[in-house]
Formats: sequence, C-alpha cells, structure tokens
Amino acid sequence: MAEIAYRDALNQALSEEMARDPRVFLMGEEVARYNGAYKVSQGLLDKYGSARVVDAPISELGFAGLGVGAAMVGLRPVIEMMTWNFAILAMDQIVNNAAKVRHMSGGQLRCPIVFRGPGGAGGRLSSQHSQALEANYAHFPGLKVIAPGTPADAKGLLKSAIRDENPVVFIEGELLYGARGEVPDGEYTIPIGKADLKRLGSDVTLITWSRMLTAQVLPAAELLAQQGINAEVLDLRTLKPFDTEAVAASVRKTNRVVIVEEGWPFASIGSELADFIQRECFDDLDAPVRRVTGLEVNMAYAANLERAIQPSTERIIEAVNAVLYR
Amino acid sequence: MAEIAYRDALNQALSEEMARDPRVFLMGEEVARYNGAYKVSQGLLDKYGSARVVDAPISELGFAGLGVGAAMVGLRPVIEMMTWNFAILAMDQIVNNAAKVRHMSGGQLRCPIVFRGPGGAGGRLSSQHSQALEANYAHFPGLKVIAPGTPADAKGLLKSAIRDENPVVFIEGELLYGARGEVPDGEYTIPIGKADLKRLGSDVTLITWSRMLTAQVLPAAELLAQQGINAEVLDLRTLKPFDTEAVAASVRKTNRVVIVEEGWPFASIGSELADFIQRECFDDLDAPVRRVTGLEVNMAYAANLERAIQPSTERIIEAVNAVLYR
Amino acid sequence: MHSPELLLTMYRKMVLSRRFEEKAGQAYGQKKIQGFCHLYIGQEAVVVGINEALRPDDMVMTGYRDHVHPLVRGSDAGMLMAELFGKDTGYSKGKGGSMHFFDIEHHFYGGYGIVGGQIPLAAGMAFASKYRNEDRITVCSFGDAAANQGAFHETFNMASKWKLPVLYVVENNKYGMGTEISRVSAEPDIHKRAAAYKMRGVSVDGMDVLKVYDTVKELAASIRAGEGPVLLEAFTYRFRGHSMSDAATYRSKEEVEQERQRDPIIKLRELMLKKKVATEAQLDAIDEAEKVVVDEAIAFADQSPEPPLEDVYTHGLVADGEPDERPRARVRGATDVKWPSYPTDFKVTWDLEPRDEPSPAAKLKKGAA
Amino acid sequence: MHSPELLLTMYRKMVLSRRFEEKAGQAYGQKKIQGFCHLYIGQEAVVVGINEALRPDDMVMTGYRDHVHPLVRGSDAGMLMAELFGKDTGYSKGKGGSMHFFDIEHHFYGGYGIVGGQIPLAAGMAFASKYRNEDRITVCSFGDAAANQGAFHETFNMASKWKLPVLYVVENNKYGMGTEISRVSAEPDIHKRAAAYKMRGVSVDGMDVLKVYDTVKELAASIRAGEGPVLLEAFTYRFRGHSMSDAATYRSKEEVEQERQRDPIIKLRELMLKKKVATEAQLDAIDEAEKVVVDEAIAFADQSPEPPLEDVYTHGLVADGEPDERPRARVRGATDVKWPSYPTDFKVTWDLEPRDEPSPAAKLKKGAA
Ligand SMILES: Cc1ncc(C[n+]2csc(CCOP(=O)(O)OP(=O)(O)O)c2C)c(N)n1
Ligand SMILES: Cc1ncc(C[n+]2csc(CCOP(=O)(O)OP(=O)(O)O)c2C)c(N)n1
Ligand SMILES: [Mg+2]
Ligand SMILES: [Mg+2]
Repeated sequence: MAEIAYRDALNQALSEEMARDPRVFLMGEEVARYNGAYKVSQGLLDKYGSARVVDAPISELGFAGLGVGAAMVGLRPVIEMMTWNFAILAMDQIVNNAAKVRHMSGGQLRCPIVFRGPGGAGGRLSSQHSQALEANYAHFPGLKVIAPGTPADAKGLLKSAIRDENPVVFIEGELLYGARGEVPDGEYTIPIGKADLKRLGSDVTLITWSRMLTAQVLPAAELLAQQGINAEVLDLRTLKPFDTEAVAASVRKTNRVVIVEEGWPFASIGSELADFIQRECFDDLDAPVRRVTGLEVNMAYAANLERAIQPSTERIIEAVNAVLYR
Repeated sequence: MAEIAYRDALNQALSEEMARDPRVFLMGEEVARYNGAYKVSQGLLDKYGSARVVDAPISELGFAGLGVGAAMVGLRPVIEMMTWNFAILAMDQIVNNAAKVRHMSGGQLRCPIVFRGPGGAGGRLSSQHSQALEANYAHFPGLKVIAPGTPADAKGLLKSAIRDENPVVFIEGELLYGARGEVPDGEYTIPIGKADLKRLGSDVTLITWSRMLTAQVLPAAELLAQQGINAEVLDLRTLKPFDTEAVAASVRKTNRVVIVEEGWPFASIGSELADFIQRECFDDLDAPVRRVTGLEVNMAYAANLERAIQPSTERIIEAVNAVLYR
Repeated sequence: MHSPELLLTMYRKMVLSRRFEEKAGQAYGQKKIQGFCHLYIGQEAVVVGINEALRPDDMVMTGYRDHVHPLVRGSDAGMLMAELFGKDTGYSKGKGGSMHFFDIEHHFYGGYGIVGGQIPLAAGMAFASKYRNEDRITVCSFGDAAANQGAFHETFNMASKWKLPVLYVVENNKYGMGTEISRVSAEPDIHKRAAAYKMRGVSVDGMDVLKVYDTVKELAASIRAGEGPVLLEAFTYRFRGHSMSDAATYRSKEEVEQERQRDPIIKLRELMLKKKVATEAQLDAIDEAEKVVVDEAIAFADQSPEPPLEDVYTHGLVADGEPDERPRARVRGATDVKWPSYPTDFKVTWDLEPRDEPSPAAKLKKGAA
Repeated sequence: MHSPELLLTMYRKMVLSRRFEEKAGQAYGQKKIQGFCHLYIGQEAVVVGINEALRPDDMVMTGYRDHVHPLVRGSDAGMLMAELFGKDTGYSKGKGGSMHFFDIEHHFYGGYGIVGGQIPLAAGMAFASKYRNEDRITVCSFGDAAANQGAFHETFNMASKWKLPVLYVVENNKYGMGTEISRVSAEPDIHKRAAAYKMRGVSVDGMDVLKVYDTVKELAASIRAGEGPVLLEAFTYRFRGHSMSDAATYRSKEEVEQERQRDPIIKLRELMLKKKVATEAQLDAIDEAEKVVVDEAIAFADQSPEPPLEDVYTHGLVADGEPDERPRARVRGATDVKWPSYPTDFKVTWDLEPRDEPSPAAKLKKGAA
C-alpha cells in the first residue's frame, strides 16, 4: 500500500482506465495543457494526446451534451466539471438526455458516461462556489451518484464508474484533493452501491460520505470514544443507489442514528436516509433519526460564518447526545 | 363564489396584480399573441401591451436571467416557463442568481420575482415532458416553492407570490388547468407557508399537494370512508417553507401518516416531510410514515405504463392499510 | 443528372411520409395516439432530399417532429405507428411515443423533446466518428426557433473549432409554435449565424427535394472530407399546426394557401411528368402502394398489444451483461438486422490540437478560479 | 479635447486601482484574504475609460474580477478591502468576498462568479430602464472565455431584438484561466459575433484609456439614444495569473514582458508629461496620495471586526418590511447616501413590438408543444 493524495488516486484511476480502454476520453475545462484546475489530470495529455484529453471551452451544457452523444455511439467519456456549481448549466443534458436515452429508446441505446468534478465547499469561496449538490442528481432515475471520501475509495470507485454501463455523477470533495491515504497496490475496483464501515461501534450509527467522513465524523467519533460512547461510522460512498442493507444492519445494531451531510437539509440525501430508516427500522429505533447538515443558508465568505454554516464535531456530538437522550 | 377553471384563476391573479402594480410584467414563450401555451395569459396582451406581456424566444436561461436582473432594479417580473421541464436550462439563473443575490450583496439587493409554469405529468408526454421537479428547487435556500391544487389556492397564492419580496418558484399542475373550483369573489390573497386541511379526519393523515390532492387523495379518502376509515387530508400548498405546525398538529391527532407525491421518491419533498415527522413527532407515531410517490422510473408514453407509474387511489389505500396495520 | 430511380425513390418516400402523417393525424383524432404529436406535413422534401444524399450508415437525429426522419431511412412503418399508439411492438416498446422515435438499426439516433437538446449530442456522435477515424457523418435537424438556444452557440463553437463531421440542418418552417421566427430572432436567417463560428452556412429551398439533395450531396462530401461542419438552412413550411392541439390561427389563410402552392410532392410529381420519368398511372400506383403500406401500419399498430405492466421497470439502469434491444428482431423476428458496431479496440490517431510546444505543465497546488 | 481634469482623474483612478490590487495581492499572501481572488492589474484602462464616459447613475456590473469596477465608480476603498478581508464593515458584511462586490449606492450591481451568468442580468436591468422610460444605460463586462457560454447567445439575441440600452464589454485579456482564447473559440475576435444578432460590434485598444473613453462616449450616446445594444471588445492583458493561485506558466516570459510595455498607466503618464498636463512631481504626488488611500483601506480592513455569528442567518429570505442595507450609512454613518430610487407608480409607454393586427387569440383548450 502506498500513501497518496486523493487527486493522485483519481489520476491513477483515469490513467489506468485510459490505458486499458481506448474508448475512454477526458474532456473539460483546463484538463489538458493546464493539467486540470485541481491537477487531477496531471500528465494525461502528454500520455494520451489531445483527442483523448480535451480542453473544452467554457460551455458546460455543450460539452456535457457532446459527451452524452459520444457515449451513445460507443465511447466512454469522462466529462470533468471544473466544479459541480458550474454543472447546473449542464443539468439538462445530464438529467434529460443521459439519464433518459436508454428509456426513451426502449433499450436500444445506453449511455456509459461519467460526469465528475469537485463538490462542496472549497474554502472561502462564497455562495456560488460552495454547494454540495448531490441531492439534485440523486433525485432523478437513470443516474448513479457516487461521492468517495478517501483516496482508496476515490480510485476504486472511479474505475468502476468508468466501466459502468450507465451515466454516473461522480462528486469529489473539493477540499479532499490534497488529503492523503493508503491506496492498494495494483489493479482494483470498488463496487458501486456498497457502503463501507469506516469504524465499528455499538452505541450509535453515524452515516456520512465525502469530506465529512474525515473532516468531522471520524474526529467526532474519537471525541465520543473519550466520553465512552462507541460510534459506528458508515461511509455510504455511493449515494444512489445507497447500500440499504448496510444502513439497516448498522441501525439494527445500534438503534440510534445521526446522519452527517455537508449540503443543505431540505429534500436532501439525508432526508431520504432518514425516511428509509424510520420506515424500514421503525421498531429498531430508540430515538428519532437526527441529522447534522449544512445550515439552511447560502454560504458566506467570512471565515467565522463559513465555519458556522458547515457541520462540526460539536454539532455532531450534540446530535449524538440527543439520540442517546443524554 | 364563482366556479372557474384553475387556468382562469391564475389569469385573474395575473391580471389583477398587473392592474394594481405597473412593475409587474409577464414574460415567456407564447404568453402574448398566442395567449399562453395553456391559455393562462389569455387576453393579457390586449389589456397590458407588448412591454408588459412579452413573447420571449426559446431561451429559458436568457429570459429567466433577464427577469432576475429586472427584479434587482425594482420591477416585479413573472417569468412563465412553458413547463418546468424546460426550466432545467434556466436553473443556474434561478438558484445561483435569484436565490443568492440578496445574500451576496449583504442585503443591498432583493429579487422579487415569480417563476411559474406547469409541472408534473401532462398526459402521455413521455419522460422529458413529465417531471415533477419541486424537490430540486426546494433544496436551495433563498427560494420559496408553491404548488397549489385548487383554483382558489392558485389565485390567492399567485397573488401573494407576486407581492412577495423574494424569488418564488410557483409550480402549477399541468393537468389541473381545466379543473374547476369555487373561487372567492373580489380581492383576496392566501398567505405563503400555510397548509390547508382539505378534509378533517381522525384515523390517518394524508399529506399532499398540487394535482394529487383532487386526482387521487380526496377520492382515496372517500373510498376509505366507505371502509370506515376517517382520513384527514392536509394540502401543503406551500412546499417551502412548509407549514410545520399544521403537519405536526395533524400527526399528533391521527398518529399515522401517508404522504402522497407525484414526483420521484428519492430526496424529495416527501422524504423531507417524513424526516420532519419522525423527528418532531416520534412519540406520536403509531406506525412508520409511509409514502406513495411516482415510481422510481422515467415516465413512459404507453397509457397503461403511465398510469402504473403515477400514484393511484389503490396504492394510497394500500399504504393507509399498512400504517393502520390492517 | 438525377436518375429516374432516384426521382422515383424520392417521390415514393415523400408520399409515404405524407400518408403516414395524415393517418397519424386521423388516429390522433380517434385518440389512438395521445399527448403531443407534431406532424411533418409540408416539410417532406427536407428529410427526403437529405436522406438520399447520405450513406445508409451516416447517423441522423432530430427534435420531437421526428416521425419522418426514420421512416425515410427505412424504418418499419408499422413499428413506428405502433410506437405512436403506445404499443409493445413500437420501436421503444411504447416508452417513447411521438417525440422519441429511435431506430438504431437504421442509424436514426432519436427524437428529442427539449428544444435544441439534440444539438450537442450530434456533436458528440461526430466526435466519436472522428475519434475512431470513421468516415461516417452525423446529420442533426432542429427548428428555426431552436436557434435561440444556448446549446446552438456552445456546440457550434466546438464543432467548428474541432472540425467535427456534422451537418446541422435548420428546418426553418417560419414558426416556433405560434411565434413567427422574425419576431423573436434578431437574425431570422439562421444560416448567417454560422459566421460567428467561422463555420460554413448555406441555405436552400426546402420545398424542392432536388435542390436539397444536390446541396446535401456537396455538403456531405465536404464534411466527409474533413472540411468541418456546416449549418444548412432549409426554408420550408408546415402545412398543419405546430402539434395536433394547435389550430394555427396565428397564420393567415392566404399565407398557408400560398405556401401550399409550393407543396414539395406536387412539385416533384409535376417535374417527373414533365421530364417523362414516369406516367400519371405509374405515380398513382406509387400513391396507392404507399397508402397500403400505411394502412397496414395502422392495422399492425391497432392489433398490437400494450406493453406488459412489468415493463414499467425495464430500460432504467442497464444491468450487468444486459444486451441492447434490437426492435425489428424482437418484433418481426428479423434475422437480417445489422446493428451498428462500435469497436472496443482501436488506436486514436487524431490530433485534436496541433502538438506545438510541450505543455508547460503548471504545477499548482491550490484551487481553480 | 480631453480636459486636464479628465486626464488627471483617469490617472488617479488607474493608480488607485493598481495600488489597491497590489495591496490585495500582498494581503492574500498574508492569508488575510482567502479563497479565489482575481486581480485586475494591467486591465485598468478598460474600466477607467468606460467609467469616465458614463453618467454616475448608469448601472455597471461584471464577473468575479470585480474589485476595480466599483472602486472607480467611487466606492469606499476601505469597505471594499474589508469585504476582501471578510469583515463586518465590508459592502456585503463579509458574505460576498472577492468575487461578489456590490455597491448599489454607486450603481455597481455586482460581481458574479458563474462565468457569463451576469450577462442576462444586465439585459434585465436595461429592460427595466426602458420599461420605466429612464435614460440610464447598463454596462456589463465579461471575459473573452465567457463568450462561449450559451447565456451570451440567448441574451444578445433578446437585447438586440428589443433594442435594450445595454453596453456589453468583453474584456479580452487573451486567456480564460490557462487557455488562450484562440484555442477554444472558433472566432477569437469576439466582437465579430455581434453580427449574428444584427448588433453593433466594436473593438478598441484596451490598454489606451483615452481610446476606451472616446469609444464609450460615442457608444453610450448611441445606446442612450435608443439605437440598441453594442458589444465592445477591449483588447487588454492581465499582468498576473488568472487568480492568486495561478502561476501563469502557460504564458511565455517574452509575451508577458511585451505586454507590460503597453502598461496603460505608464502610457497615460507619458502622454500627460508630453502634453504638459502635469509635471512629474504632480503625478508622483498622486501616486503617493493613492498609496495612502490604499494603506488606510488596509488598516481599516485589518482593524474591523468579523461579522457577528448571528449574521449567519441574515440576508436569506427578505422578511416583511425588512429594509435593504445601505452599507456606507451603516459602516461610516454617512448621511449623504443617495440610494437609487425605483418608482412604484408609473405608466409603461413602451411598445416592445409594433401593434400590427390584433392578436388572433387562438383559443385552444389543450396542451402546448
Ligand atoms: C427548451 C424547450 N423550451 C420550450 C419547449 C416547448 N416547445 C416545443 S416545440 C417549440 C417550438 C419550436 O419551434 P422550432 O424550433 O421552430 O421547431 P418546429 O416545431 O417549428 O419544427 C416549443 C417552444 C421545449 N420543448 N423545450
Ligand atoms: C460556468 C463556469 N464555468 C467555469 C468557471 C471557472 N472559471 C472561473 S473564471 C474562468 C475563466 C474565465 O475567463 P474569461 O471569461 O476570459 O475571464 P478572465 O478571467 O480572463 O477575466 C473559469 C473557467 C466558472 N466560474 N463558471
Ligand atoms: Mg419552426
Ligand atoms: Mg480572459
């Protein structure tokens, strides 16, 4: 196992899949000569040439749709959105074409494409640049949604996403690119739809994904451990379809749940999880499911406000205490 | 009280507000000379002239943004989206500009604008034209989301939306335009954020909004009454902010809830409601909250499939039986 | 220069198209077809002229006014009609309906319902051709009003810059729904907009099938030769309303009458008679034969079953190993279906950009914008 | 023809802008400013030339490279710097930061972070002016790379068709982030794209403040006179990287060196000396004075408090009766703030379209598309 950064894990996944399959190409703003706004595509232009690593104009709707068309006729595009904030402009192509073309064609076409890029806060970027938008895509049938929280998961899941026969929305943590972690040597993939128990526990289940895992949830679990509370941490990794079995199994074990999500609370992934749990584990719950989310406000630039808006270990511990009725 | 169609109730609201306030104008595709794709703007061009009732090119992103700019400098635009399916193209302007400009400007600007148009299935229109997209907008802070189910509510709420100082997403029922109902004579408004008990009951609470109210939920309540089950029907009308007090009060009374929603189940308004209820009314619930939603698939054209995909009285009754453990 | 066979084929296809649409309109009146239904009546010369100038393996796609595009490519009329009827025997098993025809066997890549939404897709298909070094071209139609969509602008810029092998066809029928194009377009001659992308823009009389054919022959050759994309504007007219629910009262009787004088079928028929390519009797026989084809299509659609209810869940996400549907094989038991084959192993030789200096490999640690 | 006062003002404002940005860059190095921060160094002639050619009540807006646009309108340098520092005394109370400057008192309607996202907004502001029969114009800047956004296309079509009083300015600094515009734009001379909308397109040397001024004087008059919108392309250059985190290694040293020879401040200074509008000493005194202004701005920002934590929830939805913030009154206790007044009662006299025949009032019962 080597310890590498999240961005390098993604880079390995891209490079390996491009080497393995000539149908895979990468398109997006600044991905080629600049080697990626966040350096995820470092070196790929030199390795694979300008038709497979393509610098696009700032035309998100256009190049997202171009990718969809290419996927319909046998290529396997990876479309980089410089950030998911900008992909809102491309949403029509993602949800109305990519997610629907197999259905509309009665199964004649498929659309194996990956839309990927960073989501969530990026650090003092204010409201238009600090949005965790996974819920918007997960709402639509026909898409898979993935949000890995560690370098190993990022690599294994991106490889699976590229090989998947369906359109995949792949949301990276904008503040995770530099985060380091152990990554298995050699070829491996991680199955889409499987959650991962990042910490075993018995008193309460903390469900989370992406940056919150390492930034807040695991640290909170350590603090809780000091207070004698043994928290289980379930990293969803795939948000849609999420791993219903793993969620239910953990809830049945701990009987108490806190969901931690960077994004806004309303009609979010966390809402869906809470609904699933109250419905499927009603009799197992010793307390209502609690959620710790980004506050219901637009992101502010000021450092103190930005901090206050995001989930924190304090708020997680507070919620854990609430579900433990302490 | 006169009995009029939903489209005419909306037309009255528009016309009254335009007569009352010269700042109000209507812009959208086919709104002027064609009198609206669904005839909601019938007669308005003749009454208010071509600067206040404007036929726009098929440029949803452009004219949505034009509306936002006009709202920032003192006008009160009503932007008609021919259907909300097409508004996906304009989403960036709605969620990144309209919903954020007050925040970004530190309170210097406000953005009183209404985006309105039909949502939900329209009757054999297949997947790209049959989407209930309220959850996508409700997810964002800075927007209000309204979805009236009757002519009276449509009129009263549209008037409130136009007078509101904030951006409002106003989703009409595409299959409701011809639906008739009593509308109070003379001037009235309905407050944003207040739900309405459309039927009193004691055994179970059915929560719904927009077309499902009259198309499935009230008929289901009648059928249930024949079986001796007295269902309370709560029409949310405003989805964000929804009326937490009314929801909690009804749940405390009946202890059992079924949420009926036309749209997809995942990360939807119904997920949010279920989460709210399990959290705030945990000890009042005698059974898990159940939901009846559109199926997790893209809408099909074939008549039988289209029917099967949408919520039905049968599925509602089934869910009610489940929460009653019958 | 136009062979009698060509003229006869074009005539036959235009008549077939007209009959198909007329019968679809009738079936709509009988509520056998529902929802939105956009007929192509009046515009037949555009697709037929284009189609005959293409290779069978060139790729075609359009918007929601899409019945005739696959029909003239060779799609099964009965299966198209069955799709309109929402039947299991339709090309999309009744899932797509009028606005979403697909027949991949005949390289028809779909009808799309979001105005302008197909424009980027076509660029992607053309990108794939160039990427794999194939000489197929992609032809993508859209309406005059679609030219005001951002997708038009964003895509044309890329298509031109990367010299993608795609022919864009504006079917300018003067109206987008009830709105005359000159009322909402600052430049109503859409092909002139190509200049903004240093792209070739051409116009043609879309009521004259031979002019369309000749123009597209030349353009297709140029595109196939790698000379870059072209925007072709075909000036045409729809004789009916925008969709079945549109009485089209926004147009004067006189205007419609005048346009009907340009009926492309009558025009071709008269030319063929004048040129003695065919006799009245021969052409009448074609009319009859195509009527029969369409009658049979209606009967087929009528007698076909609805899709099974379990199909609600099919064709969502592709399961591992799940094959693609081949409609004509499934429905007609056809054994001659040639499905487009997309190679999985090949070498990419295209240099999308000249490799001038090696990339300066900026090595930044931090964020983007 | 250019008065000494004008030249002195322009010189002063360009120097102020340069100093402001330099100090902001330093503060970024000290982590007093964080996130994305885009400096305007090198491009000063564009905004200053434009601004002096406008009326104070004309409306201005731009993208995220927005520090200098309000500064030259008259915004309080200390409050702008405080916004960069994320302080309570900033124009947006620290909510907006570098990319979202707003100063409505000075008719600066904001900096926006989504590339091209401000383009439709400006059309809406111009629409409002025309709607209320005001003679203010709106000026909206964006970068060369933003010209490939759909918003550009959709908006220009409407602006031109409806003759909206808006001046669009492409600040063509040759690059969008690390990408030379000619690599991603089929037509790199952006102003030529105006023709696609039958709109006037003009270019100017954006390093020459007097040329910018003269050009905008003429264009503003034409726009104010109702002759329709204009797209002005100012060829300029940013001396620094795209943002503070960009080392700009994609440009050669020679290229940057060559462009620095066109430094607009040096150019104007030399001209003023040559024309004897001012002496070296006088200009040096201006330099010194503006340095002091910026030093004070830094000190003010430094000493200002963070926003209170309760402010997390302010400026979300507007509550009933909630007034708008007037930053200079709040922060400086200014009593001379003239807030733009938007009338609530007026008569709309604009006929956006000629009233030819009465609308044929199609009376359809059913659906749309
Ligand atoms: C993005 C979008 N906006 C609006 C519509 C509704 N709509 C369907 S067709 C149409 C008119 C299109 O006219 P044109 O492009 O000229 O094509 P034509 O119908 O004349 O063939 C409109 C407004 C839509 N389907 N998609
Ligand atoms: C829609 C969108 N896509 C991408 C970005 C990221 N981004 C920020 S600035 C920029 C380059 C813009 O260049 P240009 O328009 O030339 O303006 P300049 O920075 O040169 O002033 C990019 C790609 C964004 N903010 N918005
Ligand atoms: Mg048309
Ligand atoms: Mg630039």
